[in-house]
Amino acid sequence: PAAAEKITVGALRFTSHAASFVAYERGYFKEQGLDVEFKFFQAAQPMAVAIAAGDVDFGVTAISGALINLANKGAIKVIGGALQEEPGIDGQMILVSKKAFDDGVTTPAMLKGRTYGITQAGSSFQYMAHKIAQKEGFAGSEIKMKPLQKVGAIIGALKSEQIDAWSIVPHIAKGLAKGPTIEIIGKIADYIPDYQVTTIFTSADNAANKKDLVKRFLAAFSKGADDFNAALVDKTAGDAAGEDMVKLVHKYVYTSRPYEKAAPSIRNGAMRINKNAKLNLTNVKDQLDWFKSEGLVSKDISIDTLVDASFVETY
Amino acid sequence: MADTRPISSQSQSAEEPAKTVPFRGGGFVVKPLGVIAPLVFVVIIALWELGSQTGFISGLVLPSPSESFEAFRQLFDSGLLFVHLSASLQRIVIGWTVGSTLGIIVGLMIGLSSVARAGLAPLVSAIFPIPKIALLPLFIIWFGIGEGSKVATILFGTFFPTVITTYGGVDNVDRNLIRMGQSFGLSWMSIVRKIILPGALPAILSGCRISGSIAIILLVAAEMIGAEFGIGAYILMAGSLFATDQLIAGVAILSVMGLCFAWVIGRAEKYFLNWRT
Amino acid sequence: MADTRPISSQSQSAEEPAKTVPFRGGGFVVKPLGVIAPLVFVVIIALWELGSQTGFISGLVLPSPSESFEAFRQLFDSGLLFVHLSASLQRIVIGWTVGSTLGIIVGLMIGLSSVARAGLAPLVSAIFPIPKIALLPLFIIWFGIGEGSKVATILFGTFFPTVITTYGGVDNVDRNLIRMGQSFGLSWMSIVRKIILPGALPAILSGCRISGSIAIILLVAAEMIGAEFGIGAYILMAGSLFATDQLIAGVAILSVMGLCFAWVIGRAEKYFLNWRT
Amino acid sequence: MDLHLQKLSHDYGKLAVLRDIELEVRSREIVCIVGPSGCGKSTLLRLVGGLEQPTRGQVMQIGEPPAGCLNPLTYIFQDFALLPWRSVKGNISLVLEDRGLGRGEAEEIITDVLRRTKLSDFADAWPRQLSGGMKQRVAVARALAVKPAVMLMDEPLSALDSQTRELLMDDLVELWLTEGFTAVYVTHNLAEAVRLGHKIVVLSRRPGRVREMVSIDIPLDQRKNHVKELDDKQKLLWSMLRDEAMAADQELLDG
Amino acid sequence: MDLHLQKLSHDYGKLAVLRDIELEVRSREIVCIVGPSGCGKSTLLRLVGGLEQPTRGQVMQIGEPPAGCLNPLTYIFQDFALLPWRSVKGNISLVLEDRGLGRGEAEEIITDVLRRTKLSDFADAWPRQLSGGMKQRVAVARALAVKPAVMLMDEPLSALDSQTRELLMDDLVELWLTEGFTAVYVTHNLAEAVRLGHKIVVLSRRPGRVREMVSIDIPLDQRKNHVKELDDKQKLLWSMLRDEAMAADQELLDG
Ligand SMILES: Nc1ncnc2c1ncn2[C@@H]1O[C@H](COP(=O)(O)OP(=O)(O)OP(=O)(O)O)[C@@H](O)[C@H]1O
Ligand SMILES: Nc1ncnc2c1ncn2[C@@H]1O[C@H](COP(=O)(O)OP(=O)(O)OP(=O)(O)O)[C@@H](O)[C@H]1O
Ligand SMILES: [Mg+2]
Ligand SMILES: [Mg+2]
Repeated sequence: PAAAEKITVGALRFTSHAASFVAYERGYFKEQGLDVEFKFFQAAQPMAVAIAAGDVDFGVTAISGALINLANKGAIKVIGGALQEEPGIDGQMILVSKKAFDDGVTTPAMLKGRTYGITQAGSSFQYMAHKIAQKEGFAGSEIKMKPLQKVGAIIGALKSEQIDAWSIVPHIAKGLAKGPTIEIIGKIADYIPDYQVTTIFTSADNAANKKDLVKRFLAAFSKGADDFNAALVDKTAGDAAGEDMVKLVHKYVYTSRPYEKAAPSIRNGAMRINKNAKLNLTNVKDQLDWFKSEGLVSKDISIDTLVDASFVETY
Repeated sequence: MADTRPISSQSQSAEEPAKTVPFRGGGFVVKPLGVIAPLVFVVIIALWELGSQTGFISGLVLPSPSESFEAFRQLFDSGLLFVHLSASLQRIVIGWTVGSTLGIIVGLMIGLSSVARAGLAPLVSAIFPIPKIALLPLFIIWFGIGEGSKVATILFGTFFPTVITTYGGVDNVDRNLIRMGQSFGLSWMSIVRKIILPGALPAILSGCRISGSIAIILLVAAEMIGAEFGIGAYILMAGSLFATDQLIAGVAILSVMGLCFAWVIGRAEKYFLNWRT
Repeated sequence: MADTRPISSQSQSAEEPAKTVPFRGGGFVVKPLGVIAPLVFVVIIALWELGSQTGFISGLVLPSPSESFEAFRQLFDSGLLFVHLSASLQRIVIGWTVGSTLGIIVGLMIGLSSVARAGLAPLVSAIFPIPKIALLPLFIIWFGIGEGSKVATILFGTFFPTVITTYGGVDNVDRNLIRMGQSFGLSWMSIVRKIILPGALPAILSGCRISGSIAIILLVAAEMIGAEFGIGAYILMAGSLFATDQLIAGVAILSVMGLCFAWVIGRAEKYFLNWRT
Repeated sequence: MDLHLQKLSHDYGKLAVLRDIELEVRSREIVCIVGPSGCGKSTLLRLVGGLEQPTRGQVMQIGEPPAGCLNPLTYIFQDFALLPWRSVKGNISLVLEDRGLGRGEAEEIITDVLRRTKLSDFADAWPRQLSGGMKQRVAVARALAVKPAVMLMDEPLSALDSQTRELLMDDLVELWLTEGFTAVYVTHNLAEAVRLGHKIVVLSRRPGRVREMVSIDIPLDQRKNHVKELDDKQKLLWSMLRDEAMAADQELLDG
Repeated sequence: MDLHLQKLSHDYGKLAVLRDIELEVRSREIVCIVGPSGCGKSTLLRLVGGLEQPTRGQVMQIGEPPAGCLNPLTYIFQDFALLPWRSVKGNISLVLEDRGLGRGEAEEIITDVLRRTKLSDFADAWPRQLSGGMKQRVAVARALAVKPAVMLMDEPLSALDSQTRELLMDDLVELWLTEGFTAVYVTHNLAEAVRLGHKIVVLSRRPGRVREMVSIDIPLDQRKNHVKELDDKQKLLWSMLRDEAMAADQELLDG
């Protein structure tokens, strides 16, 4: 085969980005003739900008206002789905402070009139809160959003009982609920079935002009995802494979902690990564509509501006 | 040896070249040239607009000034501008005033007392470099998610540079003048107030220029914590939505705040330091 | 009127109270007291540990020093400490050096030339207050996601305060000394190098203290952009995982960096400013 | 109030500056100090004024300062030590503040000392706008303002032209006659010394020791009528100093 | 090199300082300037040295400076203007750098001028460690180092004791005899003026005008033998200045 094509993949050091790590470590990218170099970011937004600027080719992140606006500027396209909420598998959880819990907020239905931690207006946290309100039958604006920018800051605020509620990925939620000050009162999956948490995206240029490259990337990525799902989500591959997988992921995530400490967090954080990068277009549309209804993005952005559905199966 | 005092015959003949003594003084004094500053801004903005219009500057991340101005107009029309501005100004004014005042006091202590210097100066060196952003979670615990933590962020940010410039200024006060004060039996307090403080004032004002800018910078960090309104919150929002026109509009508001602040300090310098050449 | 010059009989009688003239000079000179600084740190850390142990300080957000030290030890054992440190140090050293040097040059220009002051000083006032974090997207576009944007963040952060302190220092140089230089026909360059620069040096060094701390603070912002290694990246990672022990360990590394930097500046002050009392 | 300097010695690091100065300054006495440049005269004044601590020996103060005196031991600095950020008036009012004087009283004192030093026109000028002599006069005015019991004057008239100096000397004589202050007066001008001094102390070159002490018994207000005697004294002093200088030169040649 | 001051006038803002100064300074001539404090003597020197621009009139420089002279018009400042961050030696080497002198040559000049001002022991001292007179000697040494064609001296010996002053004056006479420099010499000491001046200019009180010009024809190296004549000149000058001062006092009383 011809010399491997060099591409750059943006990543955050989270378990949710594990599919790329697996594909890299197990040579699936090589198989597709891709010479991958990772670029690590500390936040999703700079990664999106880097892709728009052409410094990075592929990335995985949640649908955010920034992503939609960048897509609207013709810079990027969503090409597939990654992390997926799924009933039966631990997904994002709804947390409340002990004080609120004692105060009667024992189910998500009681969140009406309570404060809710989010990173930013327009972040996925606000989307989740609004979906809870919608299903429980009150207006989203009746949950008081507190933008706190950083997950760490929200945790601090929740622990010190300055906000009442929050929702977060399972391994963090479980870790927090072990302490005396935080209670779990529900699951996001109950409110947003098939929530497409993260998506795969690339520059609009790649999507339009290097379709072959995109396909090869997705193929390798999916193979990594399959391994990951089998080892840690469905646990069909056996304990040894699970162990191997955790070790592999530990090369990238929680690197500064010893293996024994990192392993439980990695295991708890495992959520399904869609097979064949299938994309839940229905949910993505719902998310886009929500952004529009909140006035966070322009009303005339169509789903086609955001998503290029030609690469993967959508539903 | 005979005296060789010049007599007229020895004096230079009339044909000798005569020229005026060249002027070599002057200079090294900076005079205000009012026109240049606005010109510079106009030129920069015009070039930027031109660049955007011709596509030389990609609209991807840097919108044209006119787009940003449009975003600003929308903000203005929505009536939110003044809500944002007043929220931010209040935080800055309180945070900066308290931070600078404490900074000057601690700076004076470090500048005046060996014990305070030995104990506090290393603490300042150790705490100043800690990024406020990293400490946000702690700030929330300590100061809550209300105005407290926002003001505290700005306060901490302005405190440290003020301490450093103040004690630098105190160190630089002419010790002879202090001895003079002592020889006239001035009290310690008088010496500090009338000799050391005015002597350190140029450095303190220059420190205020810095701390003022830092206070404005920290608005964004401060308003990360549960702020609904404020220029910083507006910028954060624009940033997270990647609405670059709003982002630039917000940043421009910060710039204008910085210019106003610099103007005030400039006035203060004119007023307090008019004894200098 | 007759002279009333004292003669022995008029002089004070032996019973008059005699005392030594009170010493009123001295003071206002700060001497190094080496022991206090380490003591202060030890006491603070001990109190903190005690507070954590007794539960007075909740482990909620502030872990105990021993936990943090444990996290540090893990970092050390993993061998990543030096990877992080060397990555960060390189960025800081380059960014700070270039930023300060440019800052001193521009500060001198603003301090020396009316045109430069009129044109550049307002620009500095306008650009300094713009938060680097808000500009990260632009930095990515301009400088890419490699070392360029990281160094540029630090460079910009240190440039502006240095400019301000430098021109403040230049303004404060005694104009008489400059006239002296001119009267001896020193070249413009010599006057700047030998009179203005040394005269502004105390202010410049005090500015370096500030810009150094700011450089360390900005590590975190700089390493938001595609940084794999670096103390800032480590802290960000810890923050996003809410690993407070690692967070504090990272912050402590920054503190130590700040202390080392302050020590270096202290040495430089001793060396360059030993002509002061 | 008398001063008694007892075996005063001072060193700056390894540099021996003063050695065993033994001197009595009686109340209402003007003691002039002359000596070669760098021999320690200013240092001696600083020791007497309590601005520096002697390496050995001590300065005793015997008796209480008279009432109404705001700052018993007042220094006129050789380098003027004016605050550049205060006007002429402000530099004088500096030493009057915190003394419980009424505003009117302080104002009066300032006007008076400015008039006496012929600076009334420059009350609002900044120090940088003054000539050398005018700065020195501000320093003198400031010292006069606190009605000192003992004045420690470090070449207080050196930057003044002869006629201004003459006038200020007359002023000092007048002041001494009416108020009878005590003074330690460092000068390089032997004419000044014989004109004002009750006692003239000649210091040797560094390290400064008391080389000679000359008393002049002519009352201050009659000295103008005794030009001849004073001239003789001046010549005597001059020859002593000359010897000292020559000895120093010799030393240089030998060493 | 001659200097010709033509109808020189200067104002600081509204303050008239100098008026219509007309003066010729011939090559190898020492012109002494005396006048009351604040009359504009330092200002006049600054104008001559090109450090300030006259409001009206001009200073002409006729002829070229002699070869080997590093800084034709050299100023000795009344307030010394030493760089506090350079040692005594460093303050002198400051004015020798950038002149293309070899290191050895500069070193030689520095050693020489320090010896002549008796500062050899203090080559490495900081200015703050010097006595007033020593600072003044550093300023003199620095000026001598550049071998000036015209020296503009603003009370260069005022802070010195009489014998050091005497020695430095002898030194100046010697220097003048061997090298024949030109000088404008501001002084308050009439004895200095009659000792060194070929011409003595008496300025009136502010605004300074040339009130009188006195020439002394006795060659410099013979003045010690003409004590009587010089004494008379000095008395003459003194009476002129006295008149000026009395007129000023009168004005004050009237106005
Ligand atoms: N920079 C300045 N700004 C305003 N006025 C000044 C300035 N420099 C000097 N003057 C004024 O000009 C006048 C003359 O000053 P100058 O220094 O020339 O006097 P001088 O003859 O040298 O006096 P002295 O013998 O006391 O040194 C003084 O009244 C002084 O107040
Ligand atoms: N702060 C200091 N540190 C070190 N040495 C000093 C200090 N102050 C003065 N000296 C030295 O002490 C000696 C005496 O200085 P002092 O100022 O007392 O002399 P002086 O008699 O007043 O001379 P002058 O007549 O020139 O003013 C000088 O040799 C000087 O170098
Ligand atoms: Mg002295
Ligand atoms: Mg003068």
